[in-house]
Amino acid sequence: MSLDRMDPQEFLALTYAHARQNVLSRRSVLGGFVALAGAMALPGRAAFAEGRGGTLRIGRDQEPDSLDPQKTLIAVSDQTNNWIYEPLVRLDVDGKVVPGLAERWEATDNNKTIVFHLRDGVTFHDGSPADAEACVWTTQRIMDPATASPSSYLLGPFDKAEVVDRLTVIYRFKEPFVPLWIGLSSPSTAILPRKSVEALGDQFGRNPVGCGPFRFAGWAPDTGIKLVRFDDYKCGPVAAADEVQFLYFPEDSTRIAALETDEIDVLATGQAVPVDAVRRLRQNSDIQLLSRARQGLRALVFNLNKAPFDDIRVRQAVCHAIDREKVLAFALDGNGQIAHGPLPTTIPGYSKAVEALDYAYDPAKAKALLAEAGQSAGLKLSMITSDMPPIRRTAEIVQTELRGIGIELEIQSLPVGEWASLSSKGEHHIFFMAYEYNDADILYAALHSQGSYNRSFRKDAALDKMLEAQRVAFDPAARQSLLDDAQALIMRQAYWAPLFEPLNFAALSSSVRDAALRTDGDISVDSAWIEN
Amino acid sequence: MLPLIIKRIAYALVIIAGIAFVVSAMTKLVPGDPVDVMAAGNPGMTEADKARLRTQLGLDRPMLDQYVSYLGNALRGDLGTSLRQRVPAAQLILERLPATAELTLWSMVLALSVATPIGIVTALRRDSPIDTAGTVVAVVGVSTPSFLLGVLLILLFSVQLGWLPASGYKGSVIAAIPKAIVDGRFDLLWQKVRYFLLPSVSLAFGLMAVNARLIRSAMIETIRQDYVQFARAKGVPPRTVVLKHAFRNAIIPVITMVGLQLGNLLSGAIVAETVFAWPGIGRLSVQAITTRDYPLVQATVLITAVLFVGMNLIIDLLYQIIDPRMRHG
Amino acid sequence: MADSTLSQIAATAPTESVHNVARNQFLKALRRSPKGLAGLLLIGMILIGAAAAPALAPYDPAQQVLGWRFLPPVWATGGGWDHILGGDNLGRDIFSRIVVGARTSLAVAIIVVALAATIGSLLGAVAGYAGGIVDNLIMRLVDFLLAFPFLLLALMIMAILGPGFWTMVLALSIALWVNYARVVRGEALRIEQMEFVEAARSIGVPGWRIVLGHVLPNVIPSVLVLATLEVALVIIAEAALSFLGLGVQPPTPSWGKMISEGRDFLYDAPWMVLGPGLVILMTSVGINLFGDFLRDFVDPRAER
Amino acid sequence: MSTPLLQVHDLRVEYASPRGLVRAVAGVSLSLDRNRILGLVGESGCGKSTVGQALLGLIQPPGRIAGGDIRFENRSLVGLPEREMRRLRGNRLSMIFQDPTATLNPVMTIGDQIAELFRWHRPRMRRKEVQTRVTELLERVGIVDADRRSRAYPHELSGGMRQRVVIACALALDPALIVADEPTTALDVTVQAQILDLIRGLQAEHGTAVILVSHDLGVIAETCDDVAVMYAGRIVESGPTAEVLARPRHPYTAGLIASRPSITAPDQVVRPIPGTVPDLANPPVGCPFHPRCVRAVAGCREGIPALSPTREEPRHAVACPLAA
Repeated sequence: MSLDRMDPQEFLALTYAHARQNVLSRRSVLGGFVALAGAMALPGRAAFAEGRGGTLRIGRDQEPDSLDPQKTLIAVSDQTNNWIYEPLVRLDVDGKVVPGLAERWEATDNNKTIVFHLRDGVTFHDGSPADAEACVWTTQRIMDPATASPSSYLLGPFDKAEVVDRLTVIYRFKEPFVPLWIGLSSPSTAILPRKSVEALGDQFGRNPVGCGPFRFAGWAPDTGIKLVRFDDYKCGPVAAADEVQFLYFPEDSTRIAALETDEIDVLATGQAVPVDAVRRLRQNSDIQLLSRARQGLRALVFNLNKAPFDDIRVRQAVCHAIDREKVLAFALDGNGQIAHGPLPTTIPGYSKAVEALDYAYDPAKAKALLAEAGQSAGLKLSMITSDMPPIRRTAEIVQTELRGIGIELEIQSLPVGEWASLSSKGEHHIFFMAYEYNDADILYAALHSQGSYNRSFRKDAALDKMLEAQRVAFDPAARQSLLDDAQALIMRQAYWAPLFEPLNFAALSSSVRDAALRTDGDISVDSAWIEN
Repeated sequence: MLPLIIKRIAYALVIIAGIAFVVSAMTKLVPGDPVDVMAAGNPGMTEADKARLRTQLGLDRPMLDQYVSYLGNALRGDLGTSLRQRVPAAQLILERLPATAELTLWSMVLALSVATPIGIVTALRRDSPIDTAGTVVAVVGVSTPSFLLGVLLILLFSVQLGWLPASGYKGSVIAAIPKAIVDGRFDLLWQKVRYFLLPSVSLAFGLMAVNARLIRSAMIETIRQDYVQFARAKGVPPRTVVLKHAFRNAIIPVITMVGLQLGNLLSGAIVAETVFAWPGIGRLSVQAITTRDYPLVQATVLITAVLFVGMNLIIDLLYQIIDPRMRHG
Repeated sequence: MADSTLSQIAATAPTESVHNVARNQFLKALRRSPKGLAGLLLIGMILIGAAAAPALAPYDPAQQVLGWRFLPPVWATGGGWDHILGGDNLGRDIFSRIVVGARTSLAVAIIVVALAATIGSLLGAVAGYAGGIVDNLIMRLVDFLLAFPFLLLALMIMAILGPGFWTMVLALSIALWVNYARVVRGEALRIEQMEFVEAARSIGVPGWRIVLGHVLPNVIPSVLVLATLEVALVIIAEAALSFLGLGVQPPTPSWGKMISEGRDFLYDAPWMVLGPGLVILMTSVGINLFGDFLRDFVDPRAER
Repeated sequence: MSTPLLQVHDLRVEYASPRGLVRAVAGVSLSLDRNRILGLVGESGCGKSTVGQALLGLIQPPGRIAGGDIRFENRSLVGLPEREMRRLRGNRLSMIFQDPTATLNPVMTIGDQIAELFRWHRPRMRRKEVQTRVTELLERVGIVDADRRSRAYPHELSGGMRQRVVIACALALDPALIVADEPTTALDVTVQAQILDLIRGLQAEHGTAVILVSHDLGVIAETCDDVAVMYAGRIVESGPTAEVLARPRHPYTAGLIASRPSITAPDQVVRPIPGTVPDLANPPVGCPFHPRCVRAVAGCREGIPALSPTREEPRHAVACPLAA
C-alpha cells in the first residue's frame, strides 16, 4: 500500500502516469496543438534551421514581479523564467515530462530519493558549469529562510540534495511524493549559478542568469524584458528566434491595438487575449488565433455554515435556477464548455459519471424546491467574487438568473487582496470559485475540511476520507475510483454549482511560424520564429 | 526668503511623516496581506506554508515598531524592499519616475500652451462666438473621461490611420533634445516624441479645458482692474496691455492651481499609464496596493508626496519672482 | 469730511424685503440669460428623468436577453425603436440602464458635493475666523490631504472598506472638501475684517454665532458656484474610479461604469459608450452653463 | 477766444447688462478751455466717471458710445480709429484714477510704469534720457530720493506717494487735458489737500485743462473754476463754481449742498436727500429726479427737462423748469 515499499520502476511509472494523464486529457479536448500557416509539420524541438530567426515581440497583460525564480509565485514570472532557466525536467508543449538539465533519473531508497544524471558540458549564461554542485546549492538557497521563497512549497516533503559526482545529484525527500514533477519541472526549482547570484545580490531578480534556451539581455520599463538566443544551449534544440521581447500592456484595447498595428507579434499568457476580443480577432485575417482548453473551472460554492444553504433543497434550487448555456454565451461569448462537476474535463481524475447527476436548468423546479424549503420570495443572499472583468460579468449573469426564482443576490466584487481575506472569513452565502490547477488534488484544497481553499466550510467526514485517500493512492484506477466517489458525493449534496470551463487563447500575427499553445497558456517561445 | 524656505521644509517634513504614519496605520486596517495575495493563485499552498512565509517576510511585527524603524530608515534614504519584487522600493520608483515625470511635464506644457491663448482670447472676447466655442470645448474637455479619450485616440490615430504608435514609452524626449540640436538628429527626437503624443494629449485634454477656464476668469478679473485701464489710458498698445499688464497679474492665481494640478497629475497619470502601457509610478503604486506590497505602497506614497510638496515649494519661490508683493513678509 | 455725504445717503436706502428682491432679480436675470436657461433646462430634464426613472425606463435595466446582445441602436443598421440606444454585451437595454444609472451617478455627485461643501465650508469658516492654532491645524490637514495622492488614498480607503457606493462617496468627499475649506477660509479672512463682524464681536456675540450667522452666509455665493461646477467633475471622477475597478457594485448601473465596461467593446459596439458618454456630456454642459450664469449673477462686478 | 480745447455734444454711453440696457450717460454736453478746471460732481453711479472714460476712449464692451460727439483739439474723438486714439492717450489726454493702490500695476516698478509712456509715445528717446525724465518727473511731483524710488514697487510706497506717481504718469508728456477721476477719495484727509495743491500747482504751471470728477463738493469748491452737477447720466446744473454753490437752482444741487456737514457751522442740521439713485437700466419717466424731489409737481413726470441758461447769469444753466 505505501509508496515507499513500491518498486522504484513502478514508482516512477506512477509519477509519469500522473503527468501523462494530463497530456491525454488535454489532447482530447481541443486537439491541443494548432498547426499553423498551412498545416506545417509539428515543430517540437526541431533543430535550428536556415531562415529562422527574427525578434518575437510578445504582449502580455501582466508584468513579472521578479525574475529570481525562487522569489516569485506568479504565473507570468514562471512563464518568463521558463525560457531563461533550465529545470531538471521540463513539460513539453502538451505537458509531458521530458528531460531538462537531467538526462535521466531513477528512484531509490524506498522511493524517497531520486538520482539525477545531468547532461555533460552544460554551462550557465555566465560561463560557470551547471553541475551537481550547482544543483545542491540551488536547493539550499530555496530552503533557506533568508530567501523567504514563496514557491518552496512546490517541493513538498523535500529534505536535501547531495552531490554524488560532478554529473550526479540525489534529491532526498522525507516521504515518497507523487506530484514530484510539478515542482521539479517548475522554473522555481531550476538550477541557479552561485557565482552570479552571489555577485548580484538582490539585483539577481532583475538580471537573471540561467542555462535555458534564452539569455537575459535587459529589463527596462521602456523596452520590457529582452532575451536573446543562447547558442550554447545543450538541454534541447537551440531556439528558433534570435530575440524575444516581453512587453506589458495593462489595458486590453491597447494590447489588441498594438497587435493590430504590428507593434507586437504575439498575445499570450494570462488574459492577454481577453475573451471580449475574440470576435474581433477572429474577423481579422492577418491574425492567427490559437485556443486550447484551460485546466480551470468556474463554479458557485455554497457556504454550508450559513442559512439557508445548510438546507440541500436551497442549494439544489440554485443549481436548477442557472441556465449555464446562457451564462456561457453571455460571459464568454460561447468560448468555453459547460461544467458538470467540481473538476473540469481537462484535469486528470475528472469523473464522467457526474454528467448524469447534473442539475438541469429548470426554474419551475427551483421555485418549488425553495418553497418546499420554506423560503419565501425575496430571499436576500450575498456573493463574493473577484473583480476580474469576465468573472464579475459572470456574477452579474448569475445575479439575474437567481432573480428569476426570487432570490436577490448582492454581489461583492473585490480586488484580489480583499477577495482572499474576506472570503476566508465565511460571512458570505456564495463564493464565486475560479481556479486554475493541473491536478485533481485541487478537491482536497477546496473541499477537505482542512483544505486551505475550502470556501464551503463543509466538514464532511466521508468526503474528507476519500480526499485523503486519493492523495496517497498509487494505483491510477484506485485513485480514479476514489475521485469518482468524491465527485458524485459533491454533486449529490450540491455543495457546488458548476458553471463552465474557460479556454486559453493566444493571438499571433501572420508572420509568426511554428508557435504552439502550451498547456500553461504560453506559446512555445523556443520553437517560434518570425518570417520576413 | 531663506527662513521661509526652512519653515516650509519643516512643515513638509511633518506632513510627510504624517502621511507615512497614516499609510502604516491603513495597511494594518486593510484586509489581507501579501501572502494572502500570493496564495490566491496557488490553492496548493497550505496555511502552514503561509505562516512560514509571513514570518520570513517579517509581516508579523507590530505596526508601531515597523513605523518607527521605517521612519529611521527613510531618513537614511532606505525606503524598504518590495515584498513582491524583492528589490529596493527606491530602485523600482527611480526606474519609473522619469516616465511619469516627463509625461506629467509635457501634458502640463501642452495643456498650458493651448489653454493660455484660448483663455486670453475668450476673456477678451467675452460672450462672443469665440468665447462660446471656447466654453463648448472646455465643457467637452472636462466631461470626457480620460481613459475613454485615450482608447478613442488609439483607435483613431493608431489602428485606423496608423500615424502614431498605440502605446509604450521609448525613452525620454528631454534627453533626446541636445542630441537633436547638436547632431541634427531630429528624426531620433521624433521617434521619442511620437510615443508621447497620444498619452499627453489624453492627459492634457481635461487640464487644458480647466486651465483655459481658469485663465479666462483670472483675465476677466484682471482686465477690469484699474491698472489695466490705466495702462490703456497711458496709450499702451492692446497687445502689451494684455500680455505685460493683465496676463502677468492674471497668472498669479493660476500658478497656485497649476501646482495643485501637477500633484494630481502625478497620481492621476495612473489612468493614462494604464491605457497607454506607460511604465510609470502610477501603475506601480496601484499594483503595490492590490498586491499588498506595503513597503512599496509606503515608498510610492512618500515619493509622490515629497514631489508634490517640493513642487509647491518651487511654486512658492516662483511666486516671489512674479509677484514682488510676496518678497517681504 | 469728504466721504460721508453720499455713503450716508446710500445707507439710508430702504431695506425692504431683501430676499424678495434677490429672488426677483434672480428670475429676471435668468430670463435674460439664454445660457442660464439652457443650462437649467438640461439639468431639469436629467433630474426629472432620474426621478421618473422606473416609469421612464422601458425595460428592467438588469434584464438580460440573448437576442439583445450587441443590438445596434436605432440609427445603425439592425437597430430598432424598441431599443433606441441598443443593447450591451450582457443583452441589456442601454437606454433603460442610462435612465436608471442617472440615479446612481447623480446621487454620488450630489451627495459628495453636498458633503464636501458643508464640511469644507464649516472647517474653512472656522479656520478663517478662529485663526491661530485652530487655523493652523485645519490648514495642515488640508496640506496633508493635498499632498496625499488622491487616487492612492481612494484605493486604500476602498481596500479597507470594500468597494461600493458609500465607499466611493467617502473617498471623493475626503478629496474634495479641501477645495471648499481653502476658498471659504480666504473669504472668511476677508469678511472678518469687515465692519459688521467687528460690530457683532463688539456687542459680545459668541464666535460660533458669528461664524454661522455672519461668515457662512457671506461665503455661500462662492461655495455655490464652486459646488455647481464640481458636480460635473464628480461624475467624471466616478467614471475614473469605475475604470480602476472601484465603482458601484452590480447590478446597479452607473454612467461611469457603463463607459468603463463599454471601452472593451469600443470596436464592436461603440454605442455602449456613446449613450452614457452623451448623457455625461449633456449633464456637464447643463451644469457648466448654469454655473457660468450663477457666477455672473453672484459676482456683482460682472455687471459693471 | 478761439475754439475751446474740448467740446462735448450730446454724449451718450450705454452698457448692455443682464438686467437690460444701462444708459450710463444720457446726453451730456460741455465745453472746456485751456488752463481751466471743470468739476463734475454727483452721487455714485450718476455717470460722471463714465464721461471721463469716454473722453479717453476707454469705454469697452459691453459698453459703447451710443451717440454724440467729442471734439478735442479740433478733431472728433468719437469714431477715431483705435490706433489714432491710442496716440492721444497719455500724450495729449491723460487720466488720474481714483485709487492709486489699484491704479499702479503691482508687478512693475514705478519707474517702468512711467517710462512706458515715453516708450510708446516717444519711441526715439534714448533709454538714458527716459531715465532722467522719470527721475525729473518724480521730483516734480514731490518724491524725494527719486532715483532710488523709481526702482520701487507700488506696494513699497504710501497711498499719497502712489497718487503722486500716478500724477507723474499723467503729466509725463505735457498733455492738454487731464481727467482726474476722484483723485483724492482714497487718500487720508491730510494727503488729500497736498494732492489737490499739487494738481492745482502743476495745472497752473503748464496751462493744462483739468476735468476733476468728484462726489465731494468741498473738493470742487476749493479747486474748480466751473462745475457741472450730474444726475442719472445727465448734467442738471452747470456754471462757475462760486455762482452754482452760492445759488444752487436745481433742487438736486441744493440737496447735495444741504446734505453736506459744514465745519464752519457745525450746528447746522444735515439733511440727506431722501430716496436712492435711480436704476439706470430702468429710469423713472420724466425728470429722473422727480421721485426724490421735494418740489416735484405733476408736470415733472412728462418730458425730460433740458439744460438752459438762467436769466441772471447766462453761464449758469439748469435743467429744471421750476428753477429757471
